Amino acid sequence: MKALYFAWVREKTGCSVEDVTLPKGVGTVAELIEWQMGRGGGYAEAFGDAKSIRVAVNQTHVGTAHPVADGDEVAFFPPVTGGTP
Amino acid sequence: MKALYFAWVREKTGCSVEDVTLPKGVGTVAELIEWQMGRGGGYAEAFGDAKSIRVAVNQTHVGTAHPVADGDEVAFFPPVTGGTP
Amino acid sequence: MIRVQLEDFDVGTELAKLSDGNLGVGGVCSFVGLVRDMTKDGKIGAMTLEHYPGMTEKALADIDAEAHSRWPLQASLIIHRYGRLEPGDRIVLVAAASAHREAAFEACHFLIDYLKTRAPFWKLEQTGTGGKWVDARDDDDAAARRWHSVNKAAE
Amino acid sequence: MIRVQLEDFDVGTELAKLSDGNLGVGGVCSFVGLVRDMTKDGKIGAMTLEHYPGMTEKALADIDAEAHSRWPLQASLIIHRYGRLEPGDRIVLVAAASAHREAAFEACHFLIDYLKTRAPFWKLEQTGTGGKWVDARDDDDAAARRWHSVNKAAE
Repeated sequence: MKALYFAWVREKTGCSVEDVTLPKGVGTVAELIEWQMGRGGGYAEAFGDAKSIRVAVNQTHVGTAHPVADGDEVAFFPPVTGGTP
Repeated sequence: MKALYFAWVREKTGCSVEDVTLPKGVGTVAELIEWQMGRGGGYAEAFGDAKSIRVAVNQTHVGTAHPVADGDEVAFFPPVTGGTP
Repeated sequence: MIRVQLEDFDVGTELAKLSDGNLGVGGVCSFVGLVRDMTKDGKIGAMTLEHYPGMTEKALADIDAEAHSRWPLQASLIIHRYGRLEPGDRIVLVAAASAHREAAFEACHFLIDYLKTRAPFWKLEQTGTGGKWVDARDDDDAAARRWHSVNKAAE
Repeated sequence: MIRVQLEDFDVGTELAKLSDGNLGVGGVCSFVGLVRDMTKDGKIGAMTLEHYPGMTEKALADIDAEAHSRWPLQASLIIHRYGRLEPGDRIVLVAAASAHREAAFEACHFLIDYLKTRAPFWKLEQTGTGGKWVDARDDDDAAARRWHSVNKAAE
């Protein structure tokens, strides 16, 4: 699985892109976030406030119940703030 | 009083601008329209359907009860159709 | 700012002027009206826009002032052409600049709706069978009326 | 049409393209978003817009397609910049062209509201005390949600 991080999630994890082998028992977005928190350090900090994290699987916004699998591109980021006032 | 005519009102009366001496007893827009109808010919035709005529006194839209006086600029025209679809 | 003119206008230049030197502008909403080649009565070749010089400028200035009294605008613009126009030609440009987009959208929409029922312009369409004065549309009156109950937009 | 780019864009040229060669277009509504020098947290010097290449294009294309499915549009446009921007710079241009003005206004408004909650862009503001990631606004969510109940505009 390919993991991408943007904005302050990227800054806290210190990583833009990485290859992640899905651990056993991780089959949904919620389980993946929980696993990220368990990695400690910047990851624990980035994923500590899970309500502020948005997730896209294969470039589509998804909810926390969405499945994840090897081969997916999973992106983690804050709520978007494009556009203009 | 200066009378101005626009669009199909102008075409029917055959006149763009004319000086009109207000006849005795004509003190409102409604009375002026009635007098215009009585002039016959193109005027009778233009003012025959009084509901389709809009009036501006001194360049401001007014209703038929509005007073008119010598020295006024009174314009007669159809409902406006500027702008765009 | 209001302008009534024969000539075409440059939309990019006009819109840029609305925010030039004003770093408080967050958004500019604009509407450009164009001559279509087809109306409900069929194909048209060209049209001529007659107007009432003097009253036109007064009516547009009043509409513009009304928009500023209702919404927190940094700038606004109405440009309306008159004379002979062909399909594809620009007729009118209205625009509103504000700190926030809601005010810009509402004010711009208001400008064009009010203009259509208040500004003294009349369209003569050249059809295959001669000229025809365009009738006013009831839904334009309805569009303008809806703003009577709108007081002031939330920012 | 959608575009994601570093460079500025020419609003007049882009809007003209929406109706060029299409004489059925009666109106083009557009919105230009600009960088302000002031936010609720104070004065800013510049900002950097980060985005998610690939997903951004996909999200904008989806929003654009949704607008076409809801309103009778002849053409539409979304251009969004990324990278470093200064106060007064253009950030985004959205536009919708239709035979009638109501559809153009509603679709244009929809495009910017949806873009703000769906397109993966993030703003980092440079303030006097360093960089600060801009928080999403609740009222942007509310603005996007209001379109959920809008089915299809009257022409």
